[in-house]
Amino acid sequence: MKTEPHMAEMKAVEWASAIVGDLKLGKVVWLCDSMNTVNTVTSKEELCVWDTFLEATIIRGRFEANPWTMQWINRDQNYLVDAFPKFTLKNNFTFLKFDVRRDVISPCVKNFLQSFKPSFIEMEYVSPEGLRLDGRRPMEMRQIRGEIGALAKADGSAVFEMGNTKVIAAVYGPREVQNRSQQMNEQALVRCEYSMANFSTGDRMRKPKGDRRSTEISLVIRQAMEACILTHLMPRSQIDIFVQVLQADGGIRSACINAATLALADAGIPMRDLVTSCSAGYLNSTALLDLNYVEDSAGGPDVTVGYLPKLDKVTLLQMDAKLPLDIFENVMQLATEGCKAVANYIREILLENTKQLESRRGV
Amino acid sequence: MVGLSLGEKHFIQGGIAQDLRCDGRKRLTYRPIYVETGVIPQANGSARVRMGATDVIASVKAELGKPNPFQPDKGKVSIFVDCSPTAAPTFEGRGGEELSTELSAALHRCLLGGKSGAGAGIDLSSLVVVEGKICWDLYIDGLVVSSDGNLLDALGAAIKAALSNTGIPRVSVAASAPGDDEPEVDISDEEFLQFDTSGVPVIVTLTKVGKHYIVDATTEEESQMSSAVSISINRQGHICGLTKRGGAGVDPSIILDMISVAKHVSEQLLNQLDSEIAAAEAVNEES
Amino acid sequence: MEIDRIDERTPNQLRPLICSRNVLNRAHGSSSWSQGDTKVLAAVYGPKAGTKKNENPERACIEVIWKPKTGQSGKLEKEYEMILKRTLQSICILTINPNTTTSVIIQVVSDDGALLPCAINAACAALVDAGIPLKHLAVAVCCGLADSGDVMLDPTKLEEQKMKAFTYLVFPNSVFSVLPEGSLQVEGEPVENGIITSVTQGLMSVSFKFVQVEDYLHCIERGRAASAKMSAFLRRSLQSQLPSDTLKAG
Amino acid sequence: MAGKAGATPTTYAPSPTTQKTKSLVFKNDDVDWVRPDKRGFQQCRPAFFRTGAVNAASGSAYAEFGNTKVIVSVFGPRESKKAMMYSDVGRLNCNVSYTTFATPIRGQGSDHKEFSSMLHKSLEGAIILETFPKTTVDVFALILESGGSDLPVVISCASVALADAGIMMYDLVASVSVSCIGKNLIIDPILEEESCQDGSLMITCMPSRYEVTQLTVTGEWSAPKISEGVQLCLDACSKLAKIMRSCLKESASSLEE
Amino acid sequence: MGLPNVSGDFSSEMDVDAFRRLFPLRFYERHLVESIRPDARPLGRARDTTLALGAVTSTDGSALAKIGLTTMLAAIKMEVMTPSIETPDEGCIAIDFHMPPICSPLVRPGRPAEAEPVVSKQLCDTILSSGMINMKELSLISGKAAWMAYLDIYCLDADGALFDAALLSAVAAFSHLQIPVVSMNDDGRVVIISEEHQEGKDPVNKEKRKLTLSSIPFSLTSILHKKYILADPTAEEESIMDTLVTVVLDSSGRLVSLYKPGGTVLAYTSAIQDCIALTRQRVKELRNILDEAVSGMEVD
Repeated sequence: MKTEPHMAEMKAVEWASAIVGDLKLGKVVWLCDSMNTVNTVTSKEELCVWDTFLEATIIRGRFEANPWTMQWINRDQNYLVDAFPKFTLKNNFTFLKFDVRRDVISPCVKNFLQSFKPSFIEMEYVSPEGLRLDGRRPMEMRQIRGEIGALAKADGSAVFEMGNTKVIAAVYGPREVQNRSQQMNEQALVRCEYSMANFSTGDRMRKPKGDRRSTEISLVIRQAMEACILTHLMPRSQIDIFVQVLQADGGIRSACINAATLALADAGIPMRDLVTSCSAGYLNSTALLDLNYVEDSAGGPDVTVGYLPKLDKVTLLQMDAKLPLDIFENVMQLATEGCKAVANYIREILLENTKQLESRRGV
Repeated sequence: MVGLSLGEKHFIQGGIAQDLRCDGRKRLTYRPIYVETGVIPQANGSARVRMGATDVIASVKAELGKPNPFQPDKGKVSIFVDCSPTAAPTFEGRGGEELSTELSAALHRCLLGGKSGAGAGIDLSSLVVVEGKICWDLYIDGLVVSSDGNLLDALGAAIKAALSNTGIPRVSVAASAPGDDEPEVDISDEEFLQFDTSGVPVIVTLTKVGKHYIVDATTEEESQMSSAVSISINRQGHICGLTKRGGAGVDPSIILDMISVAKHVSEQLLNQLDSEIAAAEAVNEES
Repeated sequence: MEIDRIDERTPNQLRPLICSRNVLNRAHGSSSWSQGDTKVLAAVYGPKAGTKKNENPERACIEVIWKPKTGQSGKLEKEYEMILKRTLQSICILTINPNTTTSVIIQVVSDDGALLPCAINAACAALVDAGIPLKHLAVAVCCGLADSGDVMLDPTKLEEQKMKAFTYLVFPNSVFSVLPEGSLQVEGEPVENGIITSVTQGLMSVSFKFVQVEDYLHCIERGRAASAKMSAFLRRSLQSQLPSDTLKAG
Repeated sequence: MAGKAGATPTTYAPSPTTQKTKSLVFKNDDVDWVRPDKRGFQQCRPAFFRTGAVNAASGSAYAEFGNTKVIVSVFGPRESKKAMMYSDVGRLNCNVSYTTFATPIRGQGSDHKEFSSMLHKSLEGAIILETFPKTTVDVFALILESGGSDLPVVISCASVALADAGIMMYDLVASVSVSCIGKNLIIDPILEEESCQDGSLMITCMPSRYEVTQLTVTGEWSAPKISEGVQLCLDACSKLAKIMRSCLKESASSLEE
Repeated sequence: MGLPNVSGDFSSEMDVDAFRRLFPLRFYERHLVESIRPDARPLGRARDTTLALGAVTSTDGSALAKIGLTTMLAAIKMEVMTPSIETPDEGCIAIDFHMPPICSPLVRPGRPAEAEPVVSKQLCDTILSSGMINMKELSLISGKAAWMAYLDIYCLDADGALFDAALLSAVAAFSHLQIPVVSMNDDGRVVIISEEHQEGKDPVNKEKRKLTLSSIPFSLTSILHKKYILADPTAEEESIMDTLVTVVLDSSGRLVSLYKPGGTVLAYTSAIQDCIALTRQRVKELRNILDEAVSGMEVD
């Protein structure tokens, strides 16, 4: 399905005019940035557009029935007019039919939706048929993929993908402590640095390093990994975990922890158990597993769980926003189930990897 | 950084002198180049290039902006390189910054031509939407994921591949008053314009070890260099930029000789790269 | 002569002083000092081993960190840090703990004029609380100069803005001495008349003849009188808390 | 950083110059145009060097090429930073910065990282680092006024300052750049010429040893043109080195007296 | 350096330079007794001072001041701003003092010197509170456009008495300042009119090309040490004796600032009066130097 900008505009106006008509608003001044649309709607002459003939007729009918006027507005002031119907248009018509490509939602639309959503309309994250924006079921996880030994130079490395989120992790160590003052005589020093590539997000980031968010995530990853590494076996040494986000589409923390686990296993660092992580959220009165970026930025609760599958213990639990206790339990349970699924997958990869190593060495 | 024993050093130097390097290559042979395009779906164009253990990703993002008042008929291109700590622990924190800025500056010099824009690999005037008012700003981001020498050539190749992969949305401009500073534009979601990347040069780095120079040096070989010259050369065999690394002095005639060697190497590299890119694009089309 | 002040003080009247020591648990010494609505918290850590680069290792080093009420520290804060550091250096006996650093951290709680003097007083009390060896105490006052040429002590922020000039003065406290009267005099003036620190802002007095900087001298005179009162207060407040210290130690 | 106490920096618009586009002057490809300062294409600006500009430094020099004015101070050899590991050769540390008023449009006066690393690369091959193991020599440059060819001037000036500080070197380092405008190569370009150049070539070399320590090229060049540019620069470098040498000789003889 | 011999057994054989390094304070005190300083100055004498105007051509006003070896380069760039609503017909001055790493071995790149913000602030306070510049003269069109004068002072060589040299260079830069002729174009932007062709547009500031500087401030820093007062100290003197007093007087004799940040020596009334008297003398000298420099410019 091919949509010309002009067609999109007309569809948007048609759609919006239906809503405005339903709301029975009186005098409405419409602002539109497309001169063509304005001309088509306001002109009294015979319609001569074929691609949007239907829309144009409907709109004209509604405009005649109501005390509405339409004006042209400059591009830089029209986000509000332009963005909202366009986005919703895509949600209703095209979104489910195509692969979700985040670049389709331009940043201004995203900002707009974030700032105006509550006062305007309840966004629909789960369709009546029980499908999410990217076509998943509420309890369905995105495609996950892991790859061990992605980097030749690191002691251990891994790539982990959850849907469109893609993270690369490298482990260096155990090795001599670089900064003598940080050396610990009883256990190994675990360090972690998280960084995002400039191109990882939809709108280009300018200052990726050392901001508060990345410091916080570094800390979360470090704490989660430190809890499972048998640090007491490697006193006076240092283990560095570097996590690089290549693509960000929600669930970054989880993907980072999963990648780090794989990389640590690849490096042969002794661990109590594999830490796996998954997130879950709660939108439209439904618990959703493994939120993507759009769902994550909806502002609803987002529970990230780090889980030790063999010990059946939770090592990390984070949530923002508020949630009734009983629902929280459900959501957390869902996230934990996700963790278990990830754990199974990770175990499979590791086994596969070990088999390969075995065959290489043995034969 | 590279801890090599005296014996290893001699081995590397001796191998180069005998035209048989540690990994079996000759002095002027590149490692196999693997190109993957479209690796970053959010970007307008992207590519990943691997040469041995060197692994880099380049992405191209286009944003609408205002042209420089001194060059109203040209778009803007900027190149940023980031060295991920995954490549080496020394890049942790701000540790990679120095190398990043050096690589960014070198790429800038090698790919974007002179101040007036002459000799640029990308035709800057093709980025203009409305002269003096709207143009595309291209942000080229390079990320070094793994490093085993010859980063500059790899990044140059990755950027070339990413540019071939880049589609810039078609922009239609509505008629507006001439005094209007921000004319009304409509960005198409479906139609994309491809770049002509035949003019984008390749970068050939010749590393001088002892009396000889080698291409595509690994980290170990780089640690033995006295100096290295990176030359960017386009299809016509014209030099589009040149930088020298390493402080040791070199006789001018040697530099001129290096340039002619690089020119020779670049022809093969260009052909190889072009076929790799075409193959990668074909894979993309299929999937 | 009588000028109306907003809070109906007389020109020579200071705002009520409150000083309490040992207000912070983890610091080696601390104090809070308030003059009216201006309140400053001072904490002292140290002496710690080693001095910073570019400092004389043969003497004790003092480091001052000024934390503004809000925001980041800028030029003003850096200047205050420098003045405070030099002022404290002059009252500490630096030869006792060579190659050590004592950190003084000043946190502004609220600013209603005469901030720097308030901070100096707080820092001085905190140093005493930390048991840092001092030659003598320092007492700081702010003297404002109205357009009419009248001097007002310890102005509030509102008053400071209306003044044509004001000056911060720091004096040593009066020393009780067993030595015969006059033996502690320097050039015919008692020790407590010497100025440790002086910072002025705004234009002062046009003078006609050779050495006549009347306004400034006026300020000094009034400042000295006030500092005597303040030093008495400081001494009292430091003494009153001593018994508790001994209790704590025991 | 507003001057008025408490006042926040208000919006300020730089005053634009008259609407005469200077770049048009150069754009013609014919050979007849004249350089803004009436020099010949292959004529350098008069160079002036003076040593001992900064007394606090171990060695320093001031250079003035037309409107380009720079000061370089050399400190050391002195103790390396504590974090540095042991090294049996000396270290060179370079820093180049502009004053806020150096450029036609007021800048931030921050460090120029690219120039700093270029300066480092240009000098490191000329200094006998083995003569000061474990220690660091700091070369700091400040560009007081930018009048074009800033980096070559800084490099040449830095080598004079190093000589003034008594740091052992194989040779002086002289640096010259040429701009390519249309078909012409012009040497030692000024700011206006640099802003509309099609390409540039900068060489730093040790003239007596006839060795190139640094070479950068931007823009599109054919191979013969490169060798022409290189030759042009090398010739100018050796002339420049003579001026630098005579300046050093002068200051040495004035010391003896 | 004909220093009469030193007491003490081993120091008598010692080289003067070595003695100076090992016992700097004793070295100085020995000089002070003789009322002379190691650089052959009497205690109350400032170092040779020179002033050159127009050192940087790319600016609207600049000056290079040298007091002894201490060298300061000050330059002013004029930019246009929209004046604030409270003061629609006043311009603004922004003063910044920089100590680049070239000026002293103590300054390293990336770490600004401790003195930088302090001197910056002091200069700012002094210049603004002296009332030397009438901000109204910086106005272009009331409420719409006014000048923002960016004054940047760079220390090129630091050898004591930084504030004195910085203030002198700042004041000189202001007296050298030539405000460009400008007019308002159709877009409401202020543009410069070149001297040769003035097509149509009327300049908005035909008369106000120079600032009238009333009551110019000058300063003198002195060291108090025991009963001695040393005017205009060098960096060495500042590092050995720690009590500094900076007095700023304006040309009509008013006290702009008396700055004594701590120090082991207490200042009594007589010492303060002596410092002020020294400053008064120095103001006369500096004024002559400034006048000469300015008139020298006008002749050219």
